[in-house]
Amino acid sequence: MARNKLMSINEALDLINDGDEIAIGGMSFHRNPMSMAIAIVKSNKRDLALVDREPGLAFDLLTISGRVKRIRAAMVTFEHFGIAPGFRRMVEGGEVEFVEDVCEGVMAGLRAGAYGLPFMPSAIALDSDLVPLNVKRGIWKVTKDPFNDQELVVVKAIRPDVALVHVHKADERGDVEIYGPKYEDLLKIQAARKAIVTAEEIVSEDYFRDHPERLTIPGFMVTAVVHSPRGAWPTSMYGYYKADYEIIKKYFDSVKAGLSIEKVLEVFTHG
Amino acid sequence: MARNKLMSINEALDLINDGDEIAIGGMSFHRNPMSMAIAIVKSNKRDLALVDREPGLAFDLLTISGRVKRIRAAMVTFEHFGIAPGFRRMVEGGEVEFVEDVCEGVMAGLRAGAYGLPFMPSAIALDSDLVPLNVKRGIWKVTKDPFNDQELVVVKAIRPDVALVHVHKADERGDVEIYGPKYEDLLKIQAARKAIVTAEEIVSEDYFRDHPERLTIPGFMVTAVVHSPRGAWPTSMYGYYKADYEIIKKYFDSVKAGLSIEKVLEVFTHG
Amino acid sequence: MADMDNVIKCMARQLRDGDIAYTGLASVPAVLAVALARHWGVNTWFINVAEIYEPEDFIITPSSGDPYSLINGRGFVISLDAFDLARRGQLDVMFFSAAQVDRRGNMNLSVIGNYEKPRVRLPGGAAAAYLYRRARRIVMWLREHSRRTLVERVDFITAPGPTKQGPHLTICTPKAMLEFDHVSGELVLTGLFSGVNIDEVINNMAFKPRVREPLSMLEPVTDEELQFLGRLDPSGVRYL
Amino acid sequence: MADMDNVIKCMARQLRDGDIAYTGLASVPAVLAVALARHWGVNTWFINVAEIYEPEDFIITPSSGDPYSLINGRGFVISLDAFDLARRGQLDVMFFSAAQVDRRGNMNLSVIGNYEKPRVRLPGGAAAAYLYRRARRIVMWLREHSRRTLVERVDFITAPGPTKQGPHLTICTPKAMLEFDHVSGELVLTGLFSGVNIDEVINNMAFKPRVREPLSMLEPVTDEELQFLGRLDPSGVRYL
Repeated sequence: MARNKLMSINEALDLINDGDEIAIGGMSFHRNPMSMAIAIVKSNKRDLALVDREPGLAFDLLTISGRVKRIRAAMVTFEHFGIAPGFRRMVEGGEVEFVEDVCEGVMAGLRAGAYGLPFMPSAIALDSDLVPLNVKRGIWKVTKDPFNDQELVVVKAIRPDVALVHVHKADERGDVEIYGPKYEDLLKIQAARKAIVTAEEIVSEDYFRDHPERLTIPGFMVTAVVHSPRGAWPTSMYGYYKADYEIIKKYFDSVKAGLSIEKVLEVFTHG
Repeated sequence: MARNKLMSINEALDLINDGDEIAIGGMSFHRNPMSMAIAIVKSNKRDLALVDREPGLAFDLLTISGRVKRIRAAMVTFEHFGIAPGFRRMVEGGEVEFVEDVCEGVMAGLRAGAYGLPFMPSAIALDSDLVPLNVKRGIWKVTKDPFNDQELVVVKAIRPDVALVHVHKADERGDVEIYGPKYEDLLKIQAARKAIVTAEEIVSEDYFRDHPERLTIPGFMVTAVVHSPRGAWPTSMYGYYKADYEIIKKYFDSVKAGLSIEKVLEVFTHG
Repeated sequence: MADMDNVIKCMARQLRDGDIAYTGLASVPAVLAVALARHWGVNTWFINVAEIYEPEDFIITPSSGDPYSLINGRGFVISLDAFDLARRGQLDVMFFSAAQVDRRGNMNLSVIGNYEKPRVRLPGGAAAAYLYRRARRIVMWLREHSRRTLVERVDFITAPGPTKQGPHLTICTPKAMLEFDHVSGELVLTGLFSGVNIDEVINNMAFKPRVREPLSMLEPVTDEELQFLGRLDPSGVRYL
Repeated sequence: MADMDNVIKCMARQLRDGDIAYTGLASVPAVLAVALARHWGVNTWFINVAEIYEPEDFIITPSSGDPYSLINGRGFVISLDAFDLARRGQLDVMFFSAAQVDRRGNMNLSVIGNYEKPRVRLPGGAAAAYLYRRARRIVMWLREHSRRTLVERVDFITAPGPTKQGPHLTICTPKAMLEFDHVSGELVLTGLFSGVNIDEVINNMAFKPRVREPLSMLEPVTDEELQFLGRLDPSGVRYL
């Protein structure tokens, strides 16, 4: 019944404008939207901003692409490999602005954005040194609970222009199944003005009628569907494939060694 | 590994104290916790308060039980049968206090309760006549968005003492599956200090390991599990049985006719 | 053919391709309006209080929240998600009925008479105090076109009428169609069912609405449409 | 046997029957501590950033967020639910590490040096600015017991230390155990690994902690425990 949202990765790329704020799906080395991230790196987009809570490979790759001017996250780690290498290089070098948030702040901001509310109360500790910094940045405020006058931090709604999420299955209407861990991906899709999903499999009209309990995201929340088998690789896709830590380690070493973005991309083409 | 939470309906009843505020699961004539509601009617509990968004049969039955002094809801309807008969009789007669809320208020209050936040912003229309009433009752406040100074209604967290939810399957640890419509039942269970689930089926240890995608509520959120086959009857249990509208109509007519609670209960025993 | 079938057709006419529509409790006429529009080929997204997403077929029961009444859905979309969608400004159509609606479009689902000592305690407004303002378009049905339902001033404002910014409000009654006019801030008469006299419409309201010329002639339900509605609702819940 | 095995055992000792424990990213030692406590028969609930609820077994990879690393769970519990639980005051144990922790229990995961022009840009504190205060008990591990990590005043307060009201904070290092004392508002030395000299502990800290007598003797990991940890983490990610 609904409009066919199936498109190529280049058509989906056209939905992203210079200056857009982009929410990245997945977490750490898991279910990252790698195929879209690589497409953006190879595009001529400019002045992008990224937002995520605990981002990983896709976020770090975009950070060193030259297409991103600002990033916002609660922790940017390559876990037991070390601090995310592109993040460290670009932020220490002052080439990318880092808005240091906290899990509680990103979750609260995404909830407010997803729920169509202007802000969300939080339990952020008032005496963290991040409070004055993020109040100054205009994303947090210290205010009082109107019922008992106690001070608390409230977080302004995050409404990204675009969300990029890699999923297990989608139909051409945009109905989506994500199997297993979801992270904040549903909030990101709801909060964003446009949601681009890349899917391991495109399923027929009948799939969700036959398995209604598998619907994770209804089609009216989704702007574009791109068929992208192994689109999370080398990050993991639960139920389909594991993370390829050798490739991730190669990426880590290449960025740490200061290689150019073109050279770094070769890590993925020869994977 | 965890403590066995399986108990009889009478043991579960002991978890409810006089004066408790109870959140009722399900909606209208669907997945109501009927077996627990009937047990409470037959008990000697006193001064209970009920809260739900769009309650139905279980809520109305409790309202006429003489055990409830206050109810809070957004709409109390028997849908195409008419206004909920016990609600109308008890509220018009002044025997039960009715806190008239709205969907937006109950959802916001339950979200705040479930999220451990003191209050939640809302989109309640400022010029509804309900605003001054619920501000006076202390459950809403008119305040300003700290980011742009616009007025809005904020809702105080709802933290019921007990949530009663009927579910499809549970194991003795309290891990729960609800199939299909969920309403706000997850929020109710999270927001409540104690959660009592009645279950159509008790499943073995292995069930959720074999079907991890079927877990709706993890066991650490649940206080008690009661095996209660057909525990929602005569309301519907999606996937198991349909609503029995003849019995519901009999209930409606009995209450409208002013029958005693003992007579009304016979509707369910001879069903 | 009963009046409600015409009302349902008037409601169905308000739906357009691409709309995301939501129906609440005690709303069998709204479910049937969505079904009828889809039967005509209008391409809508349908979410509802029963939480069955995009049902393929319908078997009406006394509850519009009945998950067994909406057949073969594509999944479950909970009401929290639907309400969030509306708060983001993305819900196109919400259906309501009311015990009273007034000149300003204010609606009452709370009490008839005094709030503290009501003559009739109504069920409460459910989503109205929010969705009535936040959906893009409101389609309201009234079972009765009378001075009792179309009042000068509601006894209680459960939900305030639209503002100059929105939403669009259309009211379908057994006699006519009214719409909220964003310039005058009042309900205006915009349509009549064929065979209904304009004086009969206005004399049965407690306020005198302006008339937007030319009045559209509302088509009564056809035999085929009636048959369609009868197949979905053989026991006639829509007439209750 | 490396120092980290002892640290993991010290962490595991903090878990009790009935605890609900959560582990975050870059937290393989914390995952192994939960696994070790369960191996001893401690009956905990385990939720984690990988969102695999109550895994039956573990195969450590370089990511503690790896859903393939946590085997045969009973379902998926997302981090939002875990954080809500903590906000309600129901999360018993949260694990953290830090680049610096100071006398007052403040922790730093943001920068070494000046915030605007840092010498090292650290990854950020993730959940710390909230869970470090809202979990009931915090178990922290430090890979290094040194003047670099145990400082008089952190360069940046990513998360402030406990208050007199809570939470309980325990720090396990390769040499000793420190706990936050709610009366003095400072970290105190409460345990030593056998064979470690108290002066060696204190001389390797940038502040001089009070000592709570009698100091407990921390048991080093046994061969059997080491074998258990080695089976779960054969490539030694815990040592990275």
